[in-house]
Amino acid sequence: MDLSFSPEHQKFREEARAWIQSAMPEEMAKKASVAGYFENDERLQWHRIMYEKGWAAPNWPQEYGGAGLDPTERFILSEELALSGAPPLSPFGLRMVGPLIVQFGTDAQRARFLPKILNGEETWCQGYSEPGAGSDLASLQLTAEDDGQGHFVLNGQKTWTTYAQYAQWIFVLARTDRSAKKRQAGISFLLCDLSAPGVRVEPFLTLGGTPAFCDTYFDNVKVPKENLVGELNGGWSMAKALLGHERVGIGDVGGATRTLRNALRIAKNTRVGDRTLLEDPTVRIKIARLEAKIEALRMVIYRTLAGAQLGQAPGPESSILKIRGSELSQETGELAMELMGHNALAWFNEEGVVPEYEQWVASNFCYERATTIYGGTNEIQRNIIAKNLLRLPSA
Amino acid sequence: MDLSFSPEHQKFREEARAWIQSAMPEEMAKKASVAGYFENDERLQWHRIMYEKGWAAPNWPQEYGGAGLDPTERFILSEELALSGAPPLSPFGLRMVGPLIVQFGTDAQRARFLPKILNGEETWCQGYSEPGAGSDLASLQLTAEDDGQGHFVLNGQKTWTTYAQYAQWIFVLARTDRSAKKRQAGISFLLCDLSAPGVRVEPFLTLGGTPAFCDTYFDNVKVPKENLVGELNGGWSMAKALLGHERVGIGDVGGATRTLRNALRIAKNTRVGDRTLLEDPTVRIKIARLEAKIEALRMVIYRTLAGAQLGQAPGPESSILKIRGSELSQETGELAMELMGHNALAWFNEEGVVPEYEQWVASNFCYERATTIYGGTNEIQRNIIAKNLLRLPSA
Amino acid sequence: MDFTLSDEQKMLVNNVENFVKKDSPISRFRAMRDSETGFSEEVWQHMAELGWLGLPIPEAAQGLGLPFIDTALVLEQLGKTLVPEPFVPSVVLGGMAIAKTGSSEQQARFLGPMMEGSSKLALAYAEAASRYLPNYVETTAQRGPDGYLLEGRKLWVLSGDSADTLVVSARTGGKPGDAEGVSLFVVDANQKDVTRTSLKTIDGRRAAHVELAGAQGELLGNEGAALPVLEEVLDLGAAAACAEGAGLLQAVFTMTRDYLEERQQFGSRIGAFQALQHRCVDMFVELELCKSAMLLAALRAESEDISERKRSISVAKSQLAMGGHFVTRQAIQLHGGIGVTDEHDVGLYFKRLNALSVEFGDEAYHLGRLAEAY
Amino acid sequence: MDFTLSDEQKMLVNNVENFVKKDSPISRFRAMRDSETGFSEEVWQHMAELGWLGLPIPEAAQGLGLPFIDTALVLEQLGKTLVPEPFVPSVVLGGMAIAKTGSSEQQARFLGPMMEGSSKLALAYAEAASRYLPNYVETTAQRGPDGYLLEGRKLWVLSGDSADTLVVSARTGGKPGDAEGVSLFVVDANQKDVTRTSLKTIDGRRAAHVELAGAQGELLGNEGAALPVLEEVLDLGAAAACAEGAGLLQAVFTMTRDYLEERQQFGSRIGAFQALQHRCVDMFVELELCKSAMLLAALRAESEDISERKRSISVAKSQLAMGGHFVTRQAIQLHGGIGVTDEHDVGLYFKRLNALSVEFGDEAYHLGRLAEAY
Repeated sequence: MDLSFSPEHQKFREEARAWIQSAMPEEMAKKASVAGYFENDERLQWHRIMYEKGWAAPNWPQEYGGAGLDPTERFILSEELALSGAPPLSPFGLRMVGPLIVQFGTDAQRARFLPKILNGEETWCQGYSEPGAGSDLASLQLTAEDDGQGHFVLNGQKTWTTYAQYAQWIFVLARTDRSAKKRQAGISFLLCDLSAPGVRVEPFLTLGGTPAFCDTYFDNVKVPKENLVGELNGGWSMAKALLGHERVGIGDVGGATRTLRNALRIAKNTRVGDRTLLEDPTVRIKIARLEAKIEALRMVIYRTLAGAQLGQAPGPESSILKIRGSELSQETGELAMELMGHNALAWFNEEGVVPEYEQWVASNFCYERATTIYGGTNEIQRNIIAKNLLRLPSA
Repeated sequence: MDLSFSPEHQKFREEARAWIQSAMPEEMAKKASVAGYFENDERLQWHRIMYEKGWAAPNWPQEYGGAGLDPTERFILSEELALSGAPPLSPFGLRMVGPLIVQFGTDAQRARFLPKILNGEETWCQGYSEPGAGSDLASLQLTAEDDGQGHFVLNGQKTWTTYAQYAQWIFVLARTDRSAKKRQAGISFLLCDLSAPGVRVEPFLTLGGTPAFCDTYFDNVKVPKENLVGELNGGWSMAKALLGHERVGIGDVGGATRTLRNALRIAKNTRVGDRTLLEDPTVRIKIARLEAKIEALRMVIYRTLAGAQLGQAPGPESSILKIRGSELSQETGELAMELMGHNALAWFNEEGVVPEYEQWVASNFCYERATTIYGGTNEIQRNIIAKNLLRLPSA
Repeated sequence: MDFTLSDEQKMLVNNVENFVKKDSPISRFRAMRDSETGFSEEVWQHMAELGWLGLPIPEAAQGLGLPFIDTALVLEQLGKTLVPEPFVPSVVLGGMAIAKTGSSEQQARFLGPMMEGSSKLALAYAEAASRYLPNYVETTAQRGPDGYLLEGRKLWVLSGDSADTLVVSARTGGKPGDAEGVSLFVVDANQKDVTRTSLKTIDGRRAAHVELAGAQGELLGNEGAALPVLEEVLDLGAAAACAEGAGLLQAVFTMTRDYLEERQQFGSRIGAFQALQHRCVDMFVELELCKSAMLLAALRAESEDISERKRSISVAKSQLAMGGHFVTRQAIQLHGGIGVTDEHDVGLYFKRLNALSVEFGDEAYHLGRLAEAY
Repeated sequence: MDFTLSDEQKMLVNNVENFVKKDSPISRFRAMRDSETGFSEEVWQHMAELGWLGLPIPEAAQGLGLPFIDTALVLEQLGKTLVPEPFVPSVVLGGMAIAKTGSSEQQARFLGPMMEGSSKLALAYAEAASRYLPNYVETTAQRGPDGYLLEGRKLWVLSGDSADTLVVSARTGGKPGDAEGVSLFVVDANQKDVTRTSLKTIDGRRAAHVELAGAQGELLGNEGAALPVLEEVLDLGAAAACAEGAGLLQAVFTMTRDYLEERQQFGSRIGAFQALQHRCVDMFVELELCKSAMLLAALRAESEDISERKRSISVAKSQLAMGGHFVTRQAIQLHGGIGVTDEHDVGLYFKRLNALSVEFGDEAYHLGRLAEAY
């Protein structure tokens, strides 16, 4: 057994870190250093930089433009990106629909869509959730009727179509067979151009005050039949596979680590009378407790990763990553808020009202409430683990 | 609104406290001051002292020997007793079967049983749980068959018949009608002499290493029919009423308060290098957090109490007492253990190995795991509150 | 002990309840938070007319002189829909500071207009290094020919942007951290040597950073002896936060319980799922504790026994933080996706609770204060 | 990174697993805890014959010289049925202390018999005011004509009652708390100036308080320079506790999961109740974290980078305390009534976890040590 990264992997980490530092434009680096909120054009700018480097889609097969990295290198890259605070690339094309098209798409679909996902020319969003179908995705109501003229006609609504306002395409789960007996049957996976007539996107603010969410409405929207991915009425299994991808969230402690480092910075720089906040043993122990929790989870990730490096499927230990990773994202943000004292009151004021590394803490803290909800709530995760892994009896 | 106790009630508190101090024999007082474990004869001794004072059964009607105290006086008395560390009187006669006989018993039963419960001549134990019927009491299997000669004949087993080895009588729930459709029907409430032929009591140790628990076996044990309390096959509603009594646990913060005071004492007297443990801010804050939790719960008790003083039924706030009270009993014990450091390793050694106020901490800490289980597990409590109080939908 | 409301209290609570329901549903707060001051001048005047702004102000100063519990009962109702008018800053903080320290003349001059609605007060005590400590005052006041001149920077003055009159703590002697030497001053917020930066806060309200560059101040009470009063007023603020918090938590709890009953997933109402039921019960436990603790705070806020007052306030305020964070965070979790949007009201409660748990000392501060007795 | 076991490791684990299943089920521990020493001399000899007592001892001292992870893997298996023989005190603490400090002659003299099973070692470091600090040594050692004479009182020496040879920390210079001046000595436990009180511990094992009244001691290594080694050995002890804890938690988790599947109440297997399912999942989460953290501890226990070693050990040991308390407490809760009896095995695991979380520093100590880097 060996806990250290190989010399090659250590070298890769150093290179990745150095490249990220050098590749980031000055303004972006400044925001990254204080975990700021990136605008869409900044995210696209970084996408293009990553694309030029060949790292936009580390998980793709090399023939479609993947980075040709092994699992550990991919992990190192994602960890270094998270720690750097670089803008996160939109996952909907690169990590979700892209791999799906690779796996289930036709050659024509691959040729049409993959290159533009890779180079950032076309941005995607995800059309899964509906107002009445959140945790219970199988109850979705968006209909796709065959018009007999080569199209599916979409009618209905999707919600939490994150960043749809900036996207060109959306992938949706739609009901193509309303007579199917099982609710999961009769659902298909379709690709829809957001500029098609009848599509309406309405952004709304998140709890963090950022414009990340949208409702997307479909009013007789025509989708050419060649935009069906996989089997007709066979969308459910593909959707589940994707959710699995989303759930692994293997890089999650990168964000928590970063937030905890920021908390430490806040404690160091916050004066309380004649001392700093960090001199308070109760503060030190709170930081240390989260450090211990993060490092313990990091070891779980390492175990998963070492397995992946050997080509093994993720073991049972990986099932806890989403639950604990999301909890730690929240707990680190909660601690940062606590340490800020009165500054935790600040909400989208001008620069200088609070130190720059505190500027985005409250917004992030609020938004992070979503991490225990999206990609399947933690309650759903527990149901899944109880049933599939622990094999506990069902009611 | 007024948060203070009336001058009369304050006076009662002072008197009660002074009397407890003066009435307790020296050896007992010493044990009480360190929250020690009392042997059966010590508990009986204190019972007799309380009986002479007229305070053995504060909740009973005065005509049967109750203390004639109002609800607030009863609360004050129970709080002062808990704080003093005096031996707890056996609740099975005084707080459980006694009130039940008062309410549902015949005059003959009252005359036969109440006086000896009151003066401590006869000690009781409770025969509710069975190995297969814990939380789900309605599934009990102890059978009581009518022998046509004036007896019920008991066959089966009860468990957690706490202190049965010291008791003369047991009250049992037994199945008198096996054909009843609803499981709760067909159950009767019987009083059984433990010296009757066919009764076998087998004590076993608790997690705390004390001999509090017993299995009690019944092999063709004859119970005269006059020992049926209430209606034949009508035992379930009475049993539920009793469980309610047990659940209120209104004096619970007395114990937690006492344990927290002991934790404070441990922190004051434990040296860590050149300082005391109490000089460590992280320790202080842990104690303070539990103090805050206890005091918040004490206010809930006060609200319940003030209502009772006005003759009102307990409000919704009282439903949380069992859950939070039991949690605090455990959390205070956990803290005391933590503060003891290596001394938390000690288990039933001779005096002097650890300070006397640490002698019983580990045993109590272990035994206190039971408080979230007995009288209906906290999970059952949550089910009840969810259904009856919050009226959440059922599956 | 007696926790029943008097007829007068019942009527008062009833009036506020009606006002909240009819005139100030949560939608009004939602609309106001994007306005310049975050509240409605019209509603403020209405509150003045109803006499609410004089509730805790002593009769000697022409207030109603009611015990603080009455103010707390009002705030509990106002908390239910997050009524945004600056009641606490103007009445409880600024108002009570002047009531407890000002001469009769000062009380008449400052409190009269405040209660009539023509003047708004605010309390400026926090500074860059004070955190929640009222004695760590670095702002100074020097006696000059025409009164005192104040130099320093006050932070996070609640509703300090819309107030015309500030009550400011400044040091007339001693060094930061000393108990002696802290004085309170009335400062005209509109004078030229006062510079205010209006700030948005997480709960959709406003505060101000206040720069005092030789600003004129009028001494309240005895020079250098104001710390005990300042502590008392901040404890009133904490008790007010507990009261508003209790109402807030009741509202967000009810909203969540109702959502569990109404929301369908997997062919079932989600409130039928045992794991969510138990979570809801745990929220209820914390809610009841916060409600009880708020009574403790309100009834002891004016206790003459200072250590008893501080202990009660600190118990209640740390309970509010512990219980309130749990309840509001779980409220969002149980609402699922819609809970993390700005559209749904549950988030408004979540954010307000965050502000209430910070203001007048957070959990760690109050636990530390409790531990001072050990 | 690689977490696969080598063939040798697999064989070792397999051997221990078989031993545990066949020769040391939990019933053996239950029986042993009421015996005089709490363990079986026969089993101890068997362990010696199998070569286990030399696992981490360097080859130079005739041990197997295997990396500490191998010892951890063995302890993980032993933890599953709470195997009570004094492996950690004798091999990991006493043994490794001598291996790291003793001369070749001393190693041969003390470790040879230990590995053969004819001598047992124990480490005496804790004192009345030391809590978990190895540098707070009040026991003194004075150089006399025939070696050193030790004066002082050592507490909670694990298995100190049955050991014949003690490794004792004592001060040859400096004052309590100093890093310099701490020395380690080998002390014959049976000499007349050593008085031992045998103690029962919560986990059914034994320890001793040791009174040293001018006891003869033989210096190990350089005078006054032993603190780094003592810290290293205590970190090995902590890593051992994490390893044993991981096995313990796996066993108690499986026991609980199986109970949920088997126990019927309300006409249903209780494992079908969602609230209990989720609790069980939360236990599983903590179990996995403890298992992963134990690997971190074991693989870094011998790291040459001392700060990396300390950090890894402290992460794992605090995770063991946090996760272990949760898992074992919930294991009892989910067992219900039978969980709080001395009859059921779940309580044995609960108690042992309490001991493991105290020994070699509790959660607070290790979090404090983590924070030293801030």
